[in-house]
Amino acid sequence: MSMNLESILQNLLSAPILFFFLGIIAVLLKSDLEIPPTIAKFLSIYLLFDIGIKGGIELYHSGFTTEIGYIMAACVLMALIVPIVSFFILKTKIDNYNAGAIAASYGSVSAVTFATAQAFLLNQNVFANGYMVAGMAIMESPAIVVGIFLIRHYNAKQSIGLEDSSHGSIKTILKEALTNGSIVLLLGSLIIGYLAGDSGEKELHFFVRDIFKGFLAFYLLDLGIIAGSKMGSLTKSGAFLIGFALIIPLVNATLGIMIAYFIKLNSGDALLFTVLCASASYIAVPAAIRMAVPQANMGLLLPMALAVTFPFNIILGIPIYYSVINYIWNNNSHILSFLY
Amino acid sequence: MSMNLESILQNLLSAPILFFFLGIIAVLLKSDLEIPPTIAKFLSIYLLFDIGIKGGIELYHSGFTTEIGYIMAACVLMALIVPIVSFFILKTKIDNYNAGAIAASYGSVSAVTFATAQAFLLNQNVFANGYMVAGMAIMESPAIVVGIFLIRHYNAKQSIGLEDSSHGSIKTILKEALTNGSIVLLLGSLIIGYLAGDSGEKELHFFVRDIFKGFLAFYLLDLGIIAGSKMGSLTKSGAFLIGFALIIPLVNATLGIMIAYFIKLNSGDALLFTVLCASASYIAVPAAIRMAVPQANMGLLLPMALAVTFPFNIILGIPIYYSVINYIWNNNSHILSFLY
Amino acid sequence: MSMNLESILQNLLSAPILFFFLGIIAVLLKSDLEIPPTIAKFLSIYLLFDIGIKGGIELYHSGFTTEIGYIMAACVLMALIVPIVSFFILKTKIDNYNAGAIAASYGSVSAVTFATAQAFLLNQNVFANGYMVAGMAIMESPAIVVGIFLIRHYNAKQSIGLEDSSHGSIKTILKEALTNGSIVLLLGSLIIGYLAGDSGEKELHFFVRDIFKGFLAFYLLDLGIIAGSKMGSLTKSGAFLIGFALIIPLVNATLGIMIAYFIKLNSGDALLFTVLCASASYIAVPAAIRMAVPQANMGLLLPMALAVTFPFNIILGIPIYYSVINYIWNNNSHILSFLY
Amino acid sequence: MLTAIKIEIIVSKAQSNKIIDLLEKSGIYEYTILDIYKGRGNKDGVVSHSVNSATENVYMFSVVKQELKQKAIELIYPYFKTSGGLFVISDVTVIDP
Amino acid sequence: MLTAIKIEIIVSKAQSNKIIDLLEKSGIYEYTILDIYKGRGNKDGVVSHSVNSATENVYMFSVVKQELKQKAIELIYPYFKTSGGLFVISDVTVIDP
Amino acid sequence: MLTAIKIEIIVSKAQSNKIIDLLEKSGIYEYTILDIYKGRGNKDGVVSHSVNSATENVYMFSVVKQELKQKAIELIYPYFKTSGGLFVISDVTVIDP
Ligand SMILES: Nc1ncnc2c1ncn2[C@@H]1O[C@H](COP(=O)(O)O)[C@@H](O)[C@H]1O
Ligand SMILES: Nc1ncnc2c1ncn2[C@@H]1O[C@H](COP(=O)(O)O)[C@@H](O)[C@H]1O
Ligand SMILES: Nc1ncnc2c1ncn2[C@@H]1O[C@H](COP(=O)(O)O)[C@@H](O)[C@H]1O
Ligand code: NA
Ligand code: NA
Ligand code: NA
Repeated sequence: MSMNLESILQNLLSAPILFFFLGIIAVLLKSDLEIPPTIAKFLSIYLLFDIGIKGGIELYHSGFTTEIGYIMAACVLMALIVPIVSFFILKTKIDNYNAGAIAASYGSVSAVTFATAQAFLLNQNVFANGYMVAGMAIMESPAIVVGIFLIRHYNAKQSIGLEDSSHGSIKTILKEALTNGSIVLLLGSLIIGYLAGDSGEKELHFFVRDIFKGFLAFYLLDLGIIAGSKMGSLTKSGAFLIGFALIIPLVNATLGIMIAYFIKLNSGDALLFTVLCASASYIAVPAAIRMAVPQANMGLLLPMALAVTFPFNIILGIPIYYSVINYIWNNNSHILSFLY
Repeated sequence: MSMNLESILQNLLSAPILFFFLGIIAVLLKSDLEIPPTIAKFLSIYLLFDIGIKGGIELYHSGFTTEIGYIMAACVLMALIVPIVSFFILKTKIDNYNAGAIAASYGSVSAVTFATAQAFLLNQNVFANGYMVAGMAIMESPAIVVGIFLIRHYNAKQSIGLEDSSHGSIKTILKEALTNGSIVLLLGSLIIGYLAGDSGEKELHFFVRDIFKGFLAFYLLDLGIIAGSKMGSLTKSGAFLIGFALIIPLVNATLGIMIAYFIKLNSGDALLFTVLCASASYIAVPAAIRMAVPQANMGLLLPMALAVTFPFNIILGIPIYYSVINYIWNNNSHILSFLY
Repeated sequence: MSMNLESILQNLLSAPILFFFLGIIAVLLKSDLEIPPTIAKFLSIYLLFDIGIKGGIELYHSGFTTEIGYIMAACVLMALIVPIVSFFILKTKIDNYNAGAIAASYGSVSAVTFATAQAFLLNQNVFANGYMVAGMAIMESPAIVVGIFLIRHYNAKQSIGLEDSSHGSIKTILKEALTNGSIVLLLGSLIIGYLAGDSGEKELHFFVRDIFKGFLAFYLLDLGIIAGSKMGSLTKSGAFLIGFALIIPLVNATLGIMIAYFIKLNSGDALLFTVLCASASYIAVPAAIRMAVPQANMGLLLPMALAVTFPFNIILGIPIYYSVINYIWNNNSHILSFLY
Repeated sequence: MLTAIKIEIIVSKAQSNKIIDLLEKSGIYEYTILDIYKGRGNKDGVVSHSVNSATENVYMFSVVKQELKQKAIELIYPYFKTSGGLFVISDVTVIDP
Repeated sequence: MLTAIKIEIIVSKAQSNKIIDLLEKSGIYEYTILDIYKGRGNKDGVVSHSVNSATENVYMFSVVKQELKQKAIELIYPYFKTSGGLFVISDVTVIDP
Repeated sequence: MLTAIKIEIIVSKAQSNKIIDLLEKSGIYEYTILDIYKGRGNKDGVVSHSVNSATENVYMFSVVKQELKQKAIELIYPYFKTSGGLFVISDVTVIDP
């Protein structure tokens, strides 16, 4: 696994990752460097547009294979398992509200982490299928519903008679989770990429391929600044939550790699799937949770997802996961043979 | 005219148009998808810049032909006829203020509709001349002045002795109409494209050509969201105004095609000219009218232009107009031979 | 020196410069044309990113030569001389606060002027080294510290016993000057470009090279509007300051050319160095001064830097400086032989 | 000239439509919403920054007739019992007739 | 410490320069303008959204000496008779000397 | 229902962190900051426009308990002696409990 170190280093030296570091350094220097919020929002819209269109065009070329069914099932499975497991781990130390909120965040996905993994594969010339993007869309919401459901269930148990002050019925929450702007844009772009096919490729490839890395670099610079400024408030989270934010990605990635191996994904798809499992949402899910469960403390959740798990995944996680996948896939993997 | 259906379908499946639909769908799903307003403004600035530069560069190559004089005259003509005719149709059912405001909007043009028609021609590999952009610039303002003049004229008739509370002298209004930001930018970019010529093409072609479709897609997504959210308030407008918003583009397009045939435009130029006639302004003109005629109700005008005429034109209008043009131009057009 | 006029004309007809004029014209026409502030900020961030990355990649290719040491020394030298000389000239007519503030601004640099000079060299197919970007980064801050130091020194002299109400210790000011967002971004991008090297070039060249001129044109349009709207308030500055704003760039450019010749820069590098000497900061330095020396009047400083020196440099300065450099460099320059 | 009440509210951007609904239920149809760049409240002591939609808030205000005040408070108050943010009123004089 | 008047105005962005002129005619040279994200008034019941410049409004305020109030009202009031928007005043205490 | 003080401050964006520090020193931890599009004060009579960071200002406000008012004024007032901008207070009623 000597490739491990080399690929970590190569990842570290890719321009977008370096801009993430620059963002953190700017905060440490107390610099006033700032990406205007509106631009940051544009970048996140661009990223979903980009991921969706590229996925749709690839789907147009590959067509629907039987593999897709397995992958989608795997995505749903992980979107349910991860928040449930997380919730029970978290509940041992923190209250139900925050346990559910954090569980929901880790059960969902981070689009930038996904895009960074795509950029990593691009640099390594490894192919991944377009339908992984559909998997990402599928994994975005279920965890929100699971998280809120768990909170209510355990609150009802504990405090019978006490009003539950979290907002909205499960149905409303489900509806809101599914019509979330980022899902609509991602799925919409995926379908549009598929429908537009070759002509879409011709029309948009400069926009979605050639300038992609530049916008990704900008976005990571912005996230570096945000992550850096959240690091200070990590102290509030305490050792348990910081540890959780560091270890749970590894646990979820391991699960992800096993499932990917079991359903025989190629190594590119396997990395993307693993990254979906290992990443945590720091925009869509917290926003939804904040509305439905005002008792959840964003001061705990956001620094974990943004200042620990996200940097870990893009800096070390991606090359490590890929090295492991590569090793197993190339060695006919006696390691995971028990899966059959 | 079997090409008709096919070209409609092809237009429907182009990525930018599909993003327009996505915007509408997002509103129907009550999704919170939103393009930040500042980004939307940037997109509209980019579009004018893009249209202007490309037009100027083409003008640099084609030089000034005698055709240009005819086209400019035709543009001025239509910019006067359309608002006058519209005003008298509208006046039968609604008050002068709103009749004048709506007439002004339909007498002017929509830059995105124009850009969508350009993208359509690009996909069909049909050439259009750069000076059509000058036509667009010319058609932007006169209708504002005509509309306000008609309002004042008929108000004075009706209510002699009563103060006319609309703001500003015709001279001020004319001045403001001509120095409107979008005209200055469009004409400026056109002239710059012309002056910069080949070196401008070299310097800017990635910016104005290669990434154009991506920004157009974004802009149409935004307009889809706006159109979708205005659809609800269409009820206020009533059947008459909705009917007007659907039928008047066809009427104006028919006039436009006849004139284009008469002055012997090539089919690409004919489409662009037709689209200028058939489209309605939903930014520059309403903004000017709102200042000069505060009595006009934006709640009537904007949904008509944005939620009826604009979608109609970009989805069905453009391919229909082009099929008709194509049919007539290719059949030596005995149909329009009476024009000679 | 017939090349002089031709190259001025060619510069005038380059699209970005023409957009600067369009901005001024828009203001003269009292048009409401406006680039949204957030977009303007994005453009200034993009520009630093772009300059930094390109410089870093070139540095990666050229490696560190002995020349670099000389250049950096020359940059530091000019960043100290220019504000000191300027201060004493200014002090003859205006108060210390404003003399120091203006001196600081002229001792520092303008990134857009630098980028415009790069675009000029690109159009002329003249090579310049990446490390000139490092020179720009180095010249940004020292003048701030020099300016503030001079203000305090001369205020203390004049008004012993009177409290000095300028804010912050020299140490704080130095710290703030060095961690200024634009320096962090510029230096950071330079280092990232260097570290990412060839792969960075591959990843980012569409973003930093192909669309560069488009964004530059937009930015100059914005600066044209700002410069235009500041021209009105030039009257407040009076003939002395306007004269200063016109003549000091020539003085500094002359000094710059002499030093460039002395340390044997190639003609491209010589132009960039000269432009660094001749340009004045209108964002970073005024922002820093406004915090540290609230007594300084932005109503004097900004119009000078933005509405006189900046237009002068990009329109006439760059081609003139380059013609002179070209003439001297090609004629083995008996003119400057006294330097040896 | 008319003495009126200015209601000022800070909520998450995502919730602003719910507050608009509640205002309408109280008979208030006029409002203005501004983007907040950055803020801090006492709920989680978190710095809400418009850069992350998850913590983005808006500042809304409505100038309303005094009669409408009571109803609005009754309907909107419960919302703020759990949700942080800000809800204040003050007196203003309307010049617009 | 000085009791002063805060004038608050909402107009279309395009009209803001006219209001600035009127303020200056009343002797008021200080003002602050903020962008409005979205709003609704009673004129056409239209939701004005900053996404379309045609309906974009701004929120202006000026803190002025009490003596300047009357003149400002006289000059600016007529504007609002036909044009929608908002025009209110209230009392504030200026700490800045 | 609680009578409270609204502190409104305009400073350069770059200085806003210093003001936050001063507020915290006065025991005030809640605040809201909005971007200013454009403004003009009496310092240099300059039109500050958000387009140039050098002149960009922000509008901050804090709703605070009356007890905190005096301390805040004492700490923040000196800042405004040299620096232009705006510093006003007024009365509001807090509905949020
Ligand atoms: N007392 C206050 N004064 C000014 N703004 C406040 C105050 N309390 C809350 N806010 C604003 O409301 C937002 C949400 O508050 P919270 O829900 O407590 O985090 C904060 O980010 C501030 O912008
Ligand atoms: N009573 C009010 N309270 C708050 N904002 C208002 C009020 N009336 C009008 N506005 C604002 O003024 C804008 C224009 O109002 P109108 O001209 O009536 O459409 C609206 O979009 C609101 O932002
Ligand atoms: N009396 C006032 N009313 C409203 N805004 C003010 C006032 N005085 C100052 N400002 C704001 O504070 C900013 C800075 O003022 P100054 O430092 O005097 O240039 C101005 O650009 C305005 O936005
Ligand atoms: Na996950
Ligand atoms: Na028309
Ligand atoms: Na300089």
